[in-house]
Amino acid sequence: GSDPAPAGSPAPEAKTLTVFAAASLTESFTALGKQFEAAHAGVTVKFNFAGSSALVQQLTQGAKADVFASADQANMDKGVKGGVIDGQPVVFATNKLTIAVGKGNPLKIAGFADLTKSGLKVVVCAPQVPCGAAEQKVETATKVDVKPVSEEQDVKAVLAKVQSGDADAGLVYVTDATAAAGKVDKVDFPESSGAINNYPIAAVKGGQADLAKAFNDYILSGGRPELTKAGFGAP
Amino acid sequence: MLRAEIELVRGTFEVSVDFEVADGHVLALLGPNGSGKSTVLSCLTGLLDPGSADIRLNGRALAGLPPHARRIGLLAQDPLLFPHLSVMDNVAFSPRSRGESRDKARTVARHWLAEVDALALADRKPSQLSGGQQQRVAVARVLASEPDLLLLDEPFAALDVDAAPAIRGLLRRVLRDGPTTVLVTHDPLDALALADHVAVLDGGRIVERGVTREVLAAPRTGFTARIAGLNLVSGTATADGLRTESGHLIAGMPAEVSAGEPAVAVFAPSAVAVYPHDDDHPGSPRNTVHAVVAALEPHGPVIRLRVTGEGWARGLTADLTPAAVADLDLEPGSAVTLSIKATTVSIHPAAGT
Amino acid sequence: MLRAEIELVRGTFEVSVDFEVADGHVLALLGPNGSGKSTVLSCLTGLLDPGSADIRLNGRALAGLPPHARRIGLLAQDPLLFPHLSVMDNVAFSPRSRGESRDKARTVARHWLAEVDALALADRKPSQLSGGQQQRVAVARVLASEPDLLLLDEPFAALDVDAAPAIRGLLRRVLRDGPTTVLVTHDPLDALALADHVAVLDGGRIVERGVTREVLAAPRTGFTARIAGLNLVSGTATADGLRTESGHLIAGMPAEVSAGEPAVAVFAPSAVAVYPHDDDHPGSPRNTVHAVVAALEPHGPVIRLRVTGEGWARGLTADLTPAAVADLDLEPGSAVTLSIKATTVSIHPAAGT
Amino acid sequence: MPAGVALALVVLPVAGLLVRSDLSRLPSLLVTPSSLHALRLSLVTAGLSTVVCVVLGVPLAVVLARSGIKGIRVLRAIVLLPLVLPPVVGGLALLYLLGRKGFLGYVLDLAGIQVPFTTAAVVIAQTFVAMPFLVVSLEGALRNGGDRYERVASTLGAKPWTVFRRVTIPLLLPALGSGVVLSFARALGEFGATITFAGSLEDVTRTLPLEVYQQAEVDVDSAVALALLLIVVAVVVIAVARPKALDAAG
Amino acid sequence: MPAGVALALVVLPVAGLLVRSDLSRLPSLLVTPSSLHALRLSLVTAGLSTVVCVVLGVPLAVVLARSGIKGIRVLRAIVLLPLVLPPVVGGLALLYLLGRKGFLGYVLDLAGIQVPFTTAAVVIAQTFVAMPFLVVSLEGALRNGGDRYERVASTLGAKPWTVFRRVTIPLLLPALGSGVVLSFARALGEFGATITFAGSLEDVTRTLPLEVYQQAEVDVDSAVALALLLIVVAVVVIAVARPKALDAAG
Ligand SMILES: Nc1ncnc2c1ncn2[C@@H]1O[C@H](COP(=O)(O)OP(=O)(O)OP(=O)(O)O)[C@@H](O)[C@H]1O
Ligand SMILES: Nc1ncnc2c1ncn2[C@@H]1O[C@H](COP(=O)(O)OP(=O)(O)OP(=O)(O)O)[C@@H](O)[C@H]1O
Ligand SMILES: [Mg+2]
Ligand SMILES: [Mg+2]
Repeated sequence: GSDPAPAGSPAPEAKTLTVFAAASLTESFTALGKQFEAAHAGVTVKFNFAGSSALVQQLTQGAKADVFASADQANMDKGVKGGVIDGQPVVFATNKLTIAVGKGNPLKIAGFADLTKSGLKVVVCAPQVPCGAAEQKVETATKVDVKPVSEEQDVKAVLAKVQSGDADAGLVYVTDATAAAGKVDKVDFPESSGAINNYPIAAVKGGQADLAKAFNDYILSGGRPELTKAGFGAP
Repeated sequence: MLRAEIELVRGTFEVSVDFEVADGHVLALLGPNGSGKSTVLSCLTGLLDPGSADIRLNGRALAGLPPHARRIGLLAQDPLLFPHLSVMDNVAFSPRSRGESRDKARTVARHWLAEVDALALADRKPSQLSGGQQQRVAVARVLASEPDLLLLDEPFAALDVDAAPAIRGLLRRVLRDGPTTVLVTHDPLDALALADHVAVLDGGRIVERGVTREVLAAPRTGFTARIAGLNLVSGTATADGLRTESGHLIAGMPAEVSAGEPAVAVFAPSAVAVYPHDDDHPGSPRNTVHAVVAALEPHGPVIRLRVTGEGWARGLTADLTPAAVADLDLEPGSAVTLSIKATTVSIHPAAGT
Repeated sequence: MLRAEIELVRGTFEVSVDFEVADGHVLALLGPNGSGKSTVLSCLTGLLDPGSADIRLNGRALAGLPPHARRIGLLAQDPLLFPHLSVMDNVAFSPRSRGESRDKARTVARHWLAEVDALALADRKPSQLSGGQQQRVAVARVLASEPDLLLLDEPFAALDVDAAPAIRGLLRRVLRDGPTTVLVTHDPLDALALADHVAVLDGGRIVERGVTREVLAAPRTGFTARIAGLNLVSGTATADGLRTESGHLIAGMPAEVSAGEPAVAVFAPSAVAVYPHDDDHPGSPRNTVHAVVAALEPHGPVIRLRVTGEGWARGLTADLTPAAVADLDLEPGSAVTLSIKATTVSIHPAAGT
Repeated sequence: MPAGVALALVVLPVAGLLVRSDLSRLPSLLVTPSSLHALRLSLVTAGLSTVVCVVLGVPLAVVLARSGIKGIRVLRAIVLLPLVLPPVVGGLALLYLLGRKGFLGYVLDLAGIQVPFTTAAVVIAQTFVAMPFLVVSLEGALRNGGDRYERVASTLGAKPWTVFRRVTIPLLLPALGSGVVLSFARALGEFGATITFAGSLEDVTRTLPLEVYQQAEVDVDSAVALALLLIVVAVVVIAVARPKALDAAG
Repeated sequence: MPAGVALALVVLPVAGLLVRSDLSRLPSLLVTPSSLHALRLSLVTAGLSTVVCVVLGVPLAVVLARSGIKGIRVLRAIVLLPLVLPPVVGGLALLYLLGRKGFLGYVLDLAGIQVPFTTAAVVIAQTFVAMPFLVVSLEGALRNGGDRYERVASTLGAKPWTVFRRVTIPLLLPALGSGVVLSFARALGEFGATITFAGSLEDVTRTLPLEVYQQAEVDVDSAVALALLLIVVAVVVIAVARPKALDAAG
């Protein structure tokens, strides 16, 4: 990849780059931030991880930031509409659903259609949150009517219930199942490609545009291995 | 000088009083349980908000002022020592509140604690004191507040035979050139010892008032006579005594009363001698009457006999020494003859009230 | 019958008493403020846990039992009526706790409220009562609990002249065939009226005990004499009186004492007559002595004079009627002559303590 | 003065919320079936868990305040744990205990009882987080009041249970009022433990706060409006319930 | 018995948590710079906001309990609002008020002061949610205790401020102890309002609960372990701080 900051240039003044990033990016972005710092002497990267909607809310209320990475297009659009985004957001990663099941897949769930088995306790995300919306999309497409015992607020809650054994299966993102590998198993299903979730990134208005661009470029180019490790797909 | 006019309704109870106390003088407020004594004191301090009141202390109008600005000290029926402060700090509280230094306040506190003989208790918490000790500390605390007006609500109730006279003596010394004072008491003789004037409350109203000795010697209502512990028989005045409603004649000393007027015969229980019923009485006493002992109550160092009987004997009281009671073998139901010397009976005009 | 042996340390204060009260009898516990009277009662009820105690009531060992299982009623110095219950429900509390029906409990409560003349207050909350009214309700409440052992801690302190004798009469009636009782009082004459036996506490120990009349008539320590309000002059017994330490002779009635023994002369303040200093005394009284009035204290219906003077006059007390005080124009500093008839002076052997 | 600042700190943000939110949309939000369901469920569960809090918490507070046992301090600290536990972790703890694989849940599962994902789970989660509020406020009041009246009652022959019922509790009413308000409010606003332990299913476990969070994902303004509904409900309940408790104590 | 059930309700889940969590990882988690930062920040901010709660809340409680004003009921209900407000909504309310576009924030912004996303914002958010706890527990105690001693003090010439300082406060200590514990615990565990109003920036606004949340994104178990750290901290603070307050009141 191309490194915009010319190596070997005299040590620039100390700068802090503030990145508002979706909570699901915590692990990969923390690592990428370290790499970015290493490549750019004098730059410190600070993250504010929270739900994408909360981050947009903070930005529209005047929070100071340089970069915003959202876990879905809808919240990024809100940011654009709210006039806090500088330039055009770019999708840097994608995510798709998978079925999280107990270790060893004791109930032998093989695909999405198995989720309608009677007596099976399935948890999904609420339709209002991206993973829930994606699950609805899959349901519509496959005409499989899943009757969940709970519609969770976020993926972590779904995962927690599968992990504790109280749910037999849960619909989560690949990245989440990857992070919890060793505690849950995942059952990928082909229909998930019909509901791909995009992660857009953009610079924030009023932030340090140069530094933000440098970071965004770094994510788009040098960020791939780290993102792939976390389970993200390429845009 | 204190001038107070107070009107107040408290539930079904109404208070309506006005009185004055001259500078440096002591007014005793007497009256039965529930007559409104504590209520009047609360109004003076500002702890109760009377419906309408005009209270002036040395010319200052107090009615609107908050309690702390009135410079009125109250020793209430319940000592209410601050439970979180030591005895010393309780007494030093008021000097400290006035802005004295810690040392000065403690000096003042030590002085008053010594006066009430409680200096040895200075480091205790109130919960470690006996009832009487608490009361003594409360006295010291209120005196240390150096009020312009001192209100004392039964200060002697919990004190023992040594402490009560000591505190009484202390108060007399303090009050001699001290603050104007209102003293609530159930004991007419506290009033006699400490107060120049008395006001007798009943049902929220002052039913009698005047110079202490005059009021106690010449009560004008049955109620006041009972408060003062005196016997009182009503009837019509004659030249040398009183004709009772039952037609009997009581010999006595008429005082400012003319024959034919409605009047009362007043005599002290201590003036009533008691003999076994079967004795005859050749002696000097003019008035003798048969009666039956109804009750014997200790009353200070004497036993007070209450009797029932025909005519004016009903309800009379007689004070006897315990020894006399023992000698005569008196108990409820004993038949007795009472004898009262005429010189001890005074005849007063009946009060209008 | 109550048998109690109690040992307890409370801070720096130590209690160590043992006593018994025969079935249905009344023991009066006298003693100055802070002598441990309330502490002893608390131990009996089980509210205080004594270091070591053996308490038996009618044979039942109480020491380990919780308060509610002891069937001991306590009327404490502070009425402590339940603030959330009406007067009626306060008095009905104990019958209800024993399992009586609501109606039955109310009937009992009404009975006792009527006895203390507080039936009219039945619907009030305690905060709407005066101090004396609260005390009366507290009396009704403890009597309604029908205890096997009744403990009364100064039940008359807050009562007015009408209420106090009424409650005293009530108690006497109740106690006649009622529960075994321990009565704490500051008034030796309460003891005389209500108790068969007295025990005098001082500093946590019983310093004197016995049949009420005997103890009060013949106190064996200066302290007890003061409690009983009697004058006490110590010296050596002679055939017909006592030679004081200052060499004076006091005529009196020797009682169980032989000449030459250390002894005390005991006489009541009421036996001391007071004359203006310049009068001579041709009358019958054997003992006269010059003195100066130190203090005047009301004491029940009389004024108690304390005098200073030479020799045995120092510290004597005399009870006078207010009228006599007024007549003689006595005030602190007045020079007087005291006269005491020999028949009123008894000579006792000095107590060993 | 500080009282005024304190008041401002509470009032101003709420006022800001009111100003910013579109009150005209409140009625339309209110009548959606999902908010009505959530509202009903919230009131029922918060009410139930408050009752459970009182039934279990009052005796616990009395034990903590009155018993002279040595270990009482440790006990008290333990009781306060749910206060500091992040609610989500509290929910996890409940899941680990009562979930199918939890050590109590396993036994219950054998008996055919499954707690998670039921309305009962909501009540348990709310009780877990709300009870310490009740206990702590009562314990403070019990210590403040002392036990003088209880001692008098015992000398009048009242057995401990009678003393508790007829003296301790009535005298505790003002504090019980505060405690009930606190725990009801906490239960009503409970989110983290509920969603973790009970999940979020309309009409079964999705209480008003869960609905608010759900809405917030789509549209913050309507979530705020819903939160205002929550506030209104709480204020009404408090205004109706609380003065009675206070008045009773005179 | 109910006291035992109540205790079990609290103790068992926490015990379950302990059993399930990997305690051996606690030390390694503890020493990561981010948890240490979060721990320090949490202690500082929770401490500060508790102080602010006391300074502002005690006078407010006294006003609520003692003043005879007519509107006092409404006032009390208002003070309780943050109790029922879902914390995230509370955070939003603060953002609407003190954010750059908020009506107070705008003024502050002109003066060069920006509150959101600073440590001060954390303290404000915590104070906002924690103060009602202090106020309510104090008010109950104040009502329980009555004002007899305060009245005596005023007749002894003590001005209202002296009465407050030397009588009201000392007598209130046991209840103040509970109140402080409650509000400190609430502040320490505060998450929703903080993340909304103050964001989650390491060493500036990322308190321990936010760190727990962050960790949960990576690994639930380590998040639980961190939460246990939070518990330990709280218990230590409570055990150290509380008995002193109690003892002082004798
Ligand atoms: N809050 C109240 N509501 C209604 N009545 C009350 C209230 N407080 C007191 N009272 C009544 O007012 C009357 C006067 O009470 P107060 O305390 O002044 O009497 P007191 O003369 O001091 O009596 P005591 O000698 O017993 O102390 C009493 O009859 C009492 O019952
Ligand atoms: N908690 C305590 N700690 C230390 N000393 C105490 C404690 N409580 C009481 N005392 C002391 O014990 C002694 C006995 O107190 P008690 O209340 O029994 O006296 P009392 O005889 O009833 O006096 P009174 O006539 O004044 O009511 C007193 O000297 C008191 O100061
Ligand atoms: Mg009174
Ligand atoms: Mg006593």
